[in-house]
Amino acid sequence: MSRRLLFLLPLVTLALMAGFFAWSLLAGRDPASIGSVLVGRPAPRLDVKALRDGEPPLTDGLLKTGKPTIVNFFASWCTPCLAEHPLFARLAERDGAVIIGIAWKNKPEEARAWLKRLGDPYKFAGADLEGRAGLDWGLSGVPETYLIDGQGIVRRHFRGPITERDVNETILPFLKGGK
Amino acid sequence: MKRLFVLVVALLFAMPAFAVEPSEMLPNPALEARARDIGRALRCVVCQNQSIDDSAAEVARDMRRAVRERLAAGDRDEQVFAYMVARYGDYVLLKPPFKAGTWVLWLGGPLVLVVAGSALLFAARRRRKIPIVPPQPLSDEERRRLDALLKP
Amino acid sequence: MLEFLLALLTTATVGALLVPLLRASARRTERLDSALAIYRDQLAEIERERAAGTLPEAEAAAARIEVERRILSAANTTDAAVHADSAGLHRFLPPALALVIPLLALGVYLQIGRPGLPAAPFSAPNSARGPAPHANPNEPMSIERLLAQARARLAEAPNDPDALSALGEAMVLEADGSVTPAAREAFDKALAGRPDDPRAQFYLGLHETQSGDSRAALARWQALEAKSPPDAPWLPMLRAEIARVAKAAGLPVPPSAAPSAPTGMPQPSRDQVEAMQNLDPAQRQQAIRSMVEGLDARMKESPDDRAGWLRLANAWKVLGENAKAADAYAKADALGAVDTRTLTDWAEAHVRQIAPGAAPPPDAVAVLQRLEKAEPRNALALFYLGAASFAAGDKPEALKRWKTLLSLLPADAPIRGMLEERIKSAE
Amino acid sequence: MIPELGHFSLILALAVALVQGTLPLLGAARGDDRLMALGRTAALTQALLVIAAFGALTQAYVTSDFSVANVVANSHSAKPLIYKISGVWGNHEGSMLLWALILALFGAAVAIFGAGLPDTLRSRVLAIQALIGVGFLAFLLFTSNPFERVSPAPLDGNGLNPLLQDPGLAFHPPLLYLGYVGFSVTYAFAIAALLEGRVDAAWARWVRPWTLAAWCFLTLGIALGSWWAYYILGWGGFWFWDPVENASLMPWLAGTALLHSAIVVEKRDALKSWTVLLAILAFSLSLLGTFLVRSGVLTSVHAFAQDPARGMFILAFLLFVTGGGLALYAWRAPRLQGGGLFQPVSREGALILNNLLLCTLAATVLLGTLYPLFLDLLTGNKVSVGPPFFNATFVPICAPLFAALCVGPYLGWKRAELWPALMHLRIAFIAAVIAAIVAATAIDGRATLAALAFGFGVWLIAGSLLEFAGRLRVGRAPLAETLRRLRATPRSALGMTIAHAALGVVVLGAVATAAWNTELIKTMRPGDTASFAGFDVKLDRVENLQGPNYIAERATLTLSVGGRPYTVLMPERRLFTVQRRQVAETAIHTNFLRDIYATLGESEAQNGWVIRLYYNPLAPWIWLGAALCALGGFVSLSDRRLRIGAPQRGKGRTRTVAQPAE
Repeated sequence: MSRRLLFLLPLVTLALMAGFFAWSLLAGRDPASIGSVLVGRPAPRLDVKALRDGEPPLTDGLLKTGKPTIVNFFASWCTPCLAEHPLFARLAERDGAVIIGIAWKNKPEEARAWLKRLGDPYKFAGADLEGRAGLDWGLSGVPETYLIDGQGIVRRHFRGPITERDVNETILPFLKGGK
Repeated sequence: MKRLFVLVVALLFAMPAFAVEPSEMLPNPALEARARDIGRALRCVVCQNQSIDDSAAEVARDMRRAVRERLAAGDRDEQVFAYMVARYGDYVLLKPPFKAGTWVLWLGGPLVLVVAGSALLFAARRRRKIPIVPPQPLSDEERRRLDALLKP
Repeated sequence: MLEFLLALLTTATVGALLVPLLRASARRTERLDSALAIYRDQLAEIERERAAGTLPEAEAAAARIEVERRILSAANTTDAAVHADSAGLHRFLPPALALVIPLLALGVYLQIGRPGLPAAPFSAPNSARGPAPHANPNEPMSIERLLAQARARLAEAPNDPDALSALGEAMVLEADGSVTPAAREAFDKALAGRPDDPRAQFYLGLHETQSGDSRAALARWQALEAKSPPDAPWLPMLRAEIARVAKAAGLPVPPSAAPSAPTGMPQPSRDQVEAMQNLDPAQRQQAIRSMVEGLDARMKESPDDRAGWLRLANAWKVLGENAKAADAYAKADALGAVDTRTLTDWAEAHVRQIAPGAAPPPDAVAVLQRLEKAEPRNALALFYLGAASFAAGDKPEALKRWKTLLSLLPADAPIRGMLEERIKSAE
Repeated sequence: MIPELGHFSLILALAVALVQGTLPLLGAARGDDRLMALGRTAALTQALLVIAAFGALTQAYVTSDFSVANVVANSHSAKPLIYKISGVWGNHEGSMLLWALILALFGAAVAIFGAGLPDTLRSRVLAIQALIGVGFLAFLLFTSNPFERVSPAPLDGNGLNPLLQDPGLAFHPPLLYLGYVGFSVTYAFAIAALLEGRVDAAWARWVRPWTLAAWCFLTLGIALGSWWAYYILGWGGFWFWDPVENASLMPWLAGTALLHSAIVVEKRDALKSWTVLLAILAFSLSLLGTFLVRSGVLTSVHAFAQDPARGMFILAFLLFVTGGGLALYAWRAPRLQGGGLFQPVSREGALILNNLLLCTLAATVLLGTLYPLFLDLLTGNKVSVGPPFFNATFVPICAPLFAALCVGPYLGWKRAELWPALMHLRIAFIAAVIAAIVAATAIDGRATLAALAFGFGVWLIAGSLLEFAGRLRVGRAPLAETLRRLRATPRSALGMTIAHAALGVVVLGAVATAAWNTELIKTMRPGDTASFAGFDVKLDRVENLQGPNYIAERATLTLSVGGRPYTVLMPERRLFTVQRRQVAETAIHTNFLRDIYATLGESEAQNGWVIRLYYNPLAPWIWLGAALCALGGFVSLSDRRLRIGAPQRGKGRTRTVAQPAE
């Protein structure tokens, strides 16, 4: 009997593996997504120069205001950033969201020109020319967006551009509930 | 759609396939050698299975610079790895740490070897008791049949 | 030709399959024969090795016996093979195969194949192709030029809705498809002047979907769609956009925007449309152009398709290929006289080719005259037919037309001054 | 019209495959000669039809027929002809068509060369092959149709990934697929054997050439892929433990194990059910590789055509083939009677050890490749499994494998003594120890593991050659005797020696390149000099070039030794205009003992260009060794014994009558 079971072993292994594969395919899992270890933890250090002339540098204080904050890394050379930009414009204009924009590896004058042309939804804008802040935030590229609650804890993280669905299903409830 | 954009991001980075640049290298050869070794063990987070040492991505460059800054500041290798793990998670380590979630990964291969090997040894010990005798010669009847079969 | 070759291929295939079935009997290789050949060789090999001295005598003997026992056991387990050449099956099988294979193959092929579609091997047109055709985007579509043109027009008429829309569109193209605040302002102003301006409506809808309000965008676009004439050149694109946005937002796709049943004309497939969304403006222009060229090629094969010619004519006109457009209108007209509205477009295609100050050529005159007949007070017809009469030396006729036109023009019309000057010179 | 003919041929091939997959099976079960004969005809017909389809697609590529969607997506009129042709399989649809083509060609090969096979076995093998073909053809036609058309045709195509515009691409996939698909024949033989309930020495002999051929092609395919990565990716690495590479390594390991275990079946009538299992696994792992690459379950630099619908189809197919095979195995294999007895220390025992280690290696690779996926699904944790992991787990298991490899051939069948075998190898052992010590002291001084591995390489070469020399009694018998013995030696023995020694060559190349390479990364301006690995390097100039579909910068580097010019290297950096992608074109100077490898990097503002130079000792040996390894396989394949088996005809019928079953 045990000998027969031994002959079944390959089949059982295959069934297990196939189950995983089917699960993986049906779950719509994106193998390229790498998540973020920051979610649930206090937001990393924030210390970047201001993008706009004459403004003070951006510091940690901006993240612990008791109000939910959105931190968005962008760059003028990034096409997906262009796609998500109108959504931030709307969040700032219509929903009064506090959005901190950080231009990542982007010449400040180029970022400023880009914002001038497309509209500037950022309450605070920083310039991370060297990508140091990006590294602290575990950034892998732009755009990436972090939702930070009033206590300065990172609650959500989006790698890649946010979409209309993200806005309606995640960001707006977050802004209202603060969670 | 989202996937498409991620792809676009990936393509943006897939441009020139060059890695460590001379400008980022440390003047101290011993430190630089350590940096290269660490770089080879850290994964570029936007590439597929490339170490930051091999990758031309912007992030990989930042990470290489950070590694060198930490080393220059006197960090030990483990501290540099911890610095990266704090930002990007275990995902950045090309050699996963041995812990609860990965012991199957680390021990799976050796386990196969040990279990199958000992099963085989066990079977062999049992078999050793059966003496290997030279095969019995064919009987006359068998020989006749064989000749009939082999006759061209 | 294709039909013949398909039939030939099918026949050959079925024929090949029937050969062994129709043969009286097949030669047969028994398992034991095959196995014996192997075992004989194994015995021979043992013998060779023994002779070469690589195999000790005792081991050779033992190995020999092992092989011999294998032979005996192989002979013992030979299949008690029933040689059931069942006649019933073989009567029925050849006709069944001859029927099923062609039916199956043709059935599948007609579902997924495109038998009518000719091959389109690349042949370098005009030979002068650079190494990178995409690198030189269509000259007339350069964004800077579009912007400059629109600004120039606005300098003359600051509230011209058409120019405002054109400016907005150019700004959108400049921003890689994003509707910028400045562009939005232009479109809003255009709508203030002309509430139904299709371009402004389209791009404002695009802005709405880009800023996360797909519902509003769809409402706007569907209203635009309802108001558009059925042969409006922007309709296919608009419908494709409606479908795309509705799908992306998880809203039901309105029936009009769902991929329409074949109307005898090639519609861009959804994949093509989606693929086009991903192109940059210059590439998109190129793609649109190549689609139109494809339609052109298709029309040469089915020259009796009047609706097709009209669509092609509109497409060429939108692309600024006026000569080609005029030609296509003429083809459509030959299949059935066109209506007044189309006649206007046709005439426009003609007169846009005319150099300023020159007289319209005869084919343009013919169209203009038909237009004038249908619409005696049509400005286009009055102006250019006047010019034609003037060139032909018939000054009174020219003056009559131009004066009629002058009386019809509003006091602030930009061409008024030029017209008055011409009248003066004719007098 | 030609694309439509190709399309129709493919559909007809599917219909023929359906016939071939059913009727011969019925024929074999009922003993119906004509239905069994149908299998051969159908296999040939199917092959011709798929050849026609493949030819039609190639024609569409060559003439740049942009009414074919696949051509539009992957070709461009300005592409050089060779890459138009290789572009046929440089994309998902086309490469699947190549799969189907090779599958059909293998079917035809069984029909043609399988003359010596019993009718029942051959028709079952052909039918199972055809059923696999049905799956592939249906996959092609219904999810990945290469003959999809576009109307109206666009003006020009989108080009081909510049990384793939390379001679390496022209041969790497076809060879790899010849290997993958070759195992389908082995699989079909295993399933047929399970259906018949009979696995014996004759069966093992019939399968052997097919396994060997598939293995040789797979070896060459992997080697070519590794070589391609070495020179195109631009930093001198040759193996990256990328999922796609792993996907080809797993069937190779299983195939290697199969090759060895089949010998036991052939010679000793033992290990039957294990061999059948390996035959099923070798092909299943090939399919698994295809699934992993194309479903998007894992991402990889190579992964193309990621589409969940296709993924589900391949998964279902994988389940059907592997699951069906393994279920049949679970049901029928326990009935296979084991054959000859043997002691643990014996040739059989050595081959079992070989199988155990090879399968452990395959399991390690499989686990490492899939573990990130499993962990992510189960816990949401993301981990990476990369080269350092595999170096830490895979390499140690290779050590006992290499150690035992030289000993095995000295052991006799059934029962043997270990000590005399080891004594035969003492010279090899001494050579290996010396090599390791020399490597550790002279070259390295610190990386003792590399030195040890180097010693293993020498051990493999010396041990294999020593065994062959002993077989010929070189130096212990007159030359005439040695020559006579050489002539009498079966080709398979010669092939084994070549393949085993070649493995040593690969090990030496890999160890030396990985452990003892030197590099120079420097920003240089024209006229600048540097010294590197004993050479004086001078950057003469950097010039702009115009290629057929790219523009390039080309550097001219002169290497000289002691003032005398040695060689000129001209690395390029190409910008492909259609795709706007940059590709490094490396320049390699090789003398078969080492490579000097140069790439041209970015220009750094005013400072000049980044020049990278690598000195890779013994690097060419990696691929030379792999090619030798495959050569060993081909030599073994040319053994006359593998060609016999055509029995005398016409007596079968009478004999069955004369010899009723007892």
